[in-house]
Amino acid sequence: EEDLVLGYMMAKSGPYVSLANTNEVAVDLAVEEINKKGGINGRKIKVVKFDTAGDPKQATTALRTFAQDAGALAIIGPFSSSEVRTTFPVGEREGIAQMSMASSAPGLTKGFTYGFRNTTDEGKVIDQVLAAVKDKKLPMASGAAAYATDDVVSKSIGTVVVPKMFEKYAIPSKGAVDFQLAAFDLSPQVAQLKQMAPDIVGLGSPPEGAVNIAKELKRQGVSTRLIGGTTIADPELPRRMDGAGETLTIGTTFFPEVNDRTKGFAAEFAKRTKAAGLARTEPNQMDASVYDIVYLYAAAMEKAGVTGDKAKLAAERAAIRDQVAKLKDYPALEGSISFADGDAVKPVYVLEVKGGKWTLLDTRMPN
Amino acid sequence: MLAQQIVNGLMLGAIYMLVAVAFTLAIGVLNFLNFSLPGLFMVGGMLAFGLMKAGWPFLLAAAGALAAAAFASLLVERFAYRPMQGGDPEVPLVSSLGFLVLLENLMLIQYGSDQQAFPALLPDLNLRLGGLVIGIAQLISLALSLGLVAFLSWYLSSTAAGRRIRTVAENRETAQLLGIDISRLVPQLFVASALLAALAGILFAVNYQQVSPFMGEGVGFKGVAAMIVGGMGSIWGAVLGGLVIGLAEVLSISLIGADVVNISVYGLLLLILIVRPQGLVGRAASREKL
Amino acid sequence: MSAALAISGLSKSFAGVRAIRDLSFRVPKGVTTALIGPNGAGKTTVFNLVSGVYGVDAGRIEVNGVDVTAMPSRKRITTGVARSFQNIRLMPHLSVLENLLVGQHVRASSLKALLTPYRLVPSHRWKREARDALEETGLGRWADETVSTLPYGVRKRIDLVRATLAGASLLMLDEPAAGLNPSETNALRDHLTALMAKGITLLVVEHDMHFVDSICENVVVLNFGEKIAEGPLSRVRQDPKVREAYIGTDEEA
Amino acid sequence: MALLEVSSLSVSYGRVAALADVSLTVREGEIVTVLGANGAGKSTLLKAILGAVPVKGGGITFADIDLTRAAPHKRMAQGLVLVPEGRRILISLTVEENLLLGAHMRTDTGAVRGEMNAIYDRFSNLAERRHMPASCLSGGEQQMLAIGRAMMARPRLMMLDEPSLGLSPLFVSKLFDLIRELNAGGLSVLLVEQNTGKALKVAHAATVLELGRVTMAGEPAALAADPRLQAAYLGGGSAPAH
Amino acid sequence: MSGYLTGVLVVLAFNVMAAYAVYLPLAAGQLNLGIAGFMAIGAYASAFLTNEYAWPMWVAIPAGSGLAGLVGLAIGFPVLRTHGIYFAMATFALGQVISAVFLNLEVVGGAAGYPVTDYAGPSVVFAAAAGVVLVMLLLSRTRFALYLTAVKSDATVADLLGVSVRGMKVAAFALGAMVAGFGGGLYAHHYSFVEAQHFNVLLSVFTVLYVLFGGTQTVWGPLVGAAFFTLVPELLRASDQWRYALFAVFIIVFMAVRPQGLVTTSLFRLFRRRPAEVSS
Ligand SMILES: Nc1ncnc2c1ncn2[C@@H]1O[C@H](COP(=O)(O)OP(=O)(O)OP(=O)(O)O)[C@@H](O)[C@H]1O
Ligand SMILES: Nc1ncnc2c1ncn2[C@@H]1O[C@H](COP(=O)(O)OP(=O)(O)OP(=O)(O)O)[C@@H](O)[C@H]1O
Ligand SMILES: [Mg+2]
Ligand SMILES: [Mg+2]
Repeated sequence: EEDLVLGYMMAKSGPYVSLANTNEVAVDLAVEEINKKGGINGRKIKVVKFDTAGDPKQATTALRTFAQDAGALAIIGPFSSSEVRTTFPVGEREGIAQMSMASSAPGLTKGFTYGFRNTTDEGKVIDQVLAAVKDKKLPMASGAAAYATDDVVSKSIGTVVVPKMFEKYAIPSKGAVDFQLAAFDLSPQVAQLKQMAPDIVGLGSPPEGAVNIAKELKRQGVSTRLIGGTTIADPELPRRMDGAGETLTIGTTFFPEVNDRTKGFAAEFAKRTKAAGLARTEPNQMDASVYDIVYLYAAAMEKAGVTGDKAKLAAERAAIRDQVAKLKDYPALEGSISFADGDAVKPVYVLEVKGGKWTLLDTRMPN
Repeated sequence: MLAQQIVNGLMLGAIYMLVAVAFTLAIGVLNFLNFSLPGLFMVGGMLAFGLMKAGWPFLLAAAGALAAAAFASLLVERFAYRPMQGGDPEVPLVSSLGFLVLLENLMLIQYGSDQQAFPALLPDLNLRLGGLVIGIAQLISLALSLGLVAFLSWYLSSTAAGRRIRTVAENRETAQLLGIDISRLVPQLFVASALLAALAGILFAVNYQQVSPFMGEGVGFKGVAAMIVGGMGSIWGAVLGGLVIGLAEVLSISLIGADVVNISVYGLLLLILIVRPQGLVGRAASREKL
Repeated sequence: MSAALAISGLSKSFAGVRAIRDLSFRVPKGVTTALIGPNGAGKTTVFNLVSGVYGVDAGRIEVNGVDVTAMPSRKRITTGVARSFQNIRLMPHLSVLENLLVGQHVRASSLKALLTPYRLVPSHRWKREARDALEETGLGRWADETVSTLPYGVRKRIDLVRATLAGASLLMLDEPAAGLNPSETNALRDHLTALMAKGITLLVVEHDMHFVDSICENVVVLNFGEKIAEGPLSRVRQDPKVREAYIGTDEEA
Repeated sequence: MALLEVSSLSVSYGRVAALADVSLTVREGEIVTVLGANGAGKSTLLKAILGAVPVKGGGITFADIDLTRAAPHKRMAQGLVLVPEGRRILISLTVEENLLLGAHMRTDTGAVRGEMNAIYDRFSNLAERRHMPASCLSGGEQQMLAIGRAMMARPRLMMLDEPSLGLSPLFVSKLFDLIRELNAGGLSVLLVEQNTGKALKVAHAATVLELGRVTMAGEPAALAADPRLQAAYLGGGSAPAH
Repeated sequence: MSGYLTGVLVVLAFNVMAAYAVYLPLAAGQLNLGIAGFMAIGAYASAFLTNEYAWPMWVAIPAGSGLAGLVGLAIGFPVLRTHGIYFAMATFALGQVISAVFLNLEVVGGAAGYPVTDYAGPSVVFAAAAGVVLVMLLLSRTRFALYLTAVKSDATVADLLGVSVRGMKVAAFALGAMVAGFGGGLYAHHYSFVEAQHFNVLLSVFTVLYVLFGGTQTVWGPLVGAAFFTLVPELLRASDQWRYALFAVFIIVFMAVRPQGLVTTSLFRLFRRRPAEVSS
């Protein structure tokens, strides 16, 4: 009796470790749940893991290991956009599906039949954030953009997404400032924003940039609403901003307070991360995403009638791919998930920082 | 607006300046490109943070962080510097980088890889002059840095101890033949440069209210750049270099944009080196006498 | 016949100190010449000017009839002048043999010579030549040693052999006998005599007067950068100016 | 009274034995000279006495204190000083700073100044260049600086490693006069010289090293007359084969 | 060969090429801390040629390498006015500038990176790396290599002996840049994607680290160093979060014991000498 093998590329060391090192707990949880209920087609799921350290080269090695040595049926991950760019072509040649939990740069799945992402394009997210701000009649008479220039996703938010959305919502733009990912001193940028005095600032940045800019805004006495996408969706962000960043508004694909299932997941996750001695015990969107990826693959494997038989490996890999592409309204932890052009379509939760905590402003479905 | 940016640039430069002086002590005197210094910078900030989190008051936490950095530096001396004597000058680079990786990973294991918020010590205490915002904390650190640097410069050029240090810098073996107690002098220097770097790390944490295990890398490289721009081995050169780099960085961000900041800062460094290979205040190496 | 070395009107100052003042002298081909004078008189400086370590302030230097005054230091060895160094300057990380191979460079400077993997050829022409030169001077057993640990006297001789391997017709030796004991000095004398027999012209800076006496036909005496006497040693050493500035009254010198 | 007592000293560099079982005594107020061919181990002996190379066996006693394992600076504090082979002046420091460095262990700054001026009087070449970097000195001038620097330490025993190297004949005479003069003032001297004749003339005792071992020792006059020494070091015979 | 082994050996092959790019100028005493910049030139240029002009890979990659070499040559002359640590810093700055330029160059994707269509499989990578090693081995047996060491040891004397110090330095620097560009071009075509962020300081610094760790005295040092740095972290995979900390301790201890690097000339002497001593 063969197990159904899934490969899992983790970024447990390297630059993404703080975002990614809890993912493993979520994957293990999902696998345990499925196996407890009898597995898939009467067989257990088994996950083989490989730490890529967020490095494209190691991710490629991981992929080769899974495809050629481990007999994996499909692959969870990789984590980052850079890894996706190098492993998707190899996965296409090897004929094995991959599904990334974090990479949200535009157009990464284009041209690949085996490449999937359980992430939402930042353009769609920010669209919903602005829609929510408008619905709630919050001030948005003028806008500006602030973004990190040396990060693909951040830069495309700052230079493409935000201007387009400002146009869509008829918000006059006062200009843009940019900074480097590693910048710690944002005083020059904030000095410029202070002069522009916009109602909202569209932010393209990872959490660190958001923290730094929020703090500097507070120091220089500038009040404006920062809005952003999933790149800033860190459960710990309000605490990390240490009193700054009130009214920061973002879109994300996971919020633990949505329903009983999410609350249950958060509770179990907290228990397990604490037991593992991890620093963060609150699940982030990647944790939820990777948890759902296991379920999405399980659903596809079930539909494809996968047996794990080594002789039929190539055919079953292709079948899994075909079934993932066809998934519609799958009831996942994050909400209802469908796939379009390799990317997941799922709800966007609009969150706002209030009183030093994330609060749910709105739940929306991208169109 | 421009005035504000110049103030911002100088404040940033003050941080680079201290790191640059720490590097100057290491390379100018010991001929040792000590890449553990960015790590010690980080230890200063990170450990001060960690100890405060554990409930220590700031001054005690800072002292603890300085002591830890000094101790780590003694290990660097023992394991990275001492065994490499007489070899190529590049060689100690390897193990000092090893120390950087080690320190970073130790902190990472202890506190996670996230950037952490350093508590504001003087919350919102800013000097407002016209439209100008000047942080008191930054002003204090600028004054402190300049004072320290002035003292060091006097010490090296005008005291017998300074002469001994310069002797070790030129030739360790000769220094030994002249009866200079290298086994004490060199560790003292390591401690001094570690204290400078760690102090810079603490000031950084206080000024920018953030720490992370990787906070040393960017600042460290800029610190080396500042030392080189100024002219190696010259303490006042390091000061000048730090301010130049800080200003270049801030002004190019505000005048052109952050995507060119590396091009302009490092382009400037490259240009200075090509035009004046010995740095701004460094003396040109004359052709040696045979 | 043109001189091996002709110097005229040479001057050089360092930071205001005039190290060489309007110096002129000739080293005819085949005439072993000594350049002597008190410490700091400018002897090494003359060597440095001829080999191009420093540029001249004024004057003219000719080697084998070629004006080298403005020639880059690297090219001067091609005109047939090589030198040794007062503070021995061997390449410490190279073996003795490799030091000598570098010394052959002027004669092996084509692109082909540069890129031939000679070390794969067990007995390559250049290697053989260098080994032979070592054997001749009794240094054969040191050939593969790294230079930095060798005794002073050995390094001194390697420095000399390296200079000869450049194939130069004029050799400038800066205190070749310094630090050698009398018997080693004798060996050196034999070595130099052999070189002279091969038609190589020597210009020697040396403080050991017995040594100078035994090999040099002509002596140029410097003091404060100026020539104060010239001629055979027997005559020059009677010159009161020379006695006062250089030899002293101690008859042993 | 024995000021320096070296007994059965052995030193090796890796597998190469540089000194084997070398014994030597310098009495208070005495000049002792060590002779030997290149590579005989003379410099190694002086460095070992100073503590700059580790000893493998044997002992070193100075002024009745066992210094076999002491660090160089400890030995110098007892009154030992070395004028090292190859001068080893510090070229990035000025001439004056080099001299001051010689006195770096002393606290009597007033006396140091005076002695420095005395050295300038003796070596006028140095006086003219006192504020220039030492790199600009000629070979002989560097040698003067090295000797001057050692004098600044005001030692009890001065070890000189080929001090006449590169000095003009006139200056060599002055150097030996200086050694005699310092000796007359109470300084003990351990002298390594290639200028064998002159060395034997000033010395009270002499030792000959060959391949790291003592082969002859005794009265200088007796040694000078010894035919073996005549052959090897006084230019009396032909070169020994290497 | 297993997929894992292939993956690891490919990484090793790239590290070896990078290591020799650093080694060449280092043999002449020049620490190039900007090697990643030259890799980026080779990577982007060759990818551009295959993507936009449909050049075959085996022409485009050497062309990229040549371009990197030319840039090295052009930059080498002014930059080589500096010495020692100044030179290292100048090359460091150069690497930063080059990668920042690519980060802002929209024709090759800017910050989004640049996907590459043509693919060079593992066997091509292995063959290329072996070729580089072979050329280096041959080169190390020539006078050119000897002069590099001479220039490093004593540039003044090398000059007086007629060696063109400047020429040797520039040649070593440009050749190193060529090797880097070659590795970069291959990298682009193997991993099918280039992004400027990959060619950062840490890449340069770590490459220097392999080389120094392996030892610069012999031509084998870079090879051994690269192998060590590629393989040991793989062996430490099991130790999880302590992986890099342990690795760092390892480096420190190793260097304290063998400061001249793993492979030294004396090591070779030891091997060569033994049989002779036995026979005599
Ligand atoms: N590069 C330099 N910078 C400054 N002064 C110099 C330089 N080179 C030589 N001098 C000075 O020029 C004078 C002559 O020096 P040089 O080395 O030629 O003397 P020398 O005759 O070789 O003496 P010695 O016999 O002691 O070696 C010395 O006083 C020295 O201080
Ligand atoms: N650092 C070293 N490493 C290895 N061997 C050394 C080292 N220093 C000296 N030796 C060896 O030790 C022996 C003694 O050398 P030493 O320098 O003491 O001789 P010396 O009598 O002073 O000779 P010279 O008259 O040439 O100065 C020589 O064979 C030399 O090669
Ligand atoms: Mg001279
Ligand atoms: Mg000696």
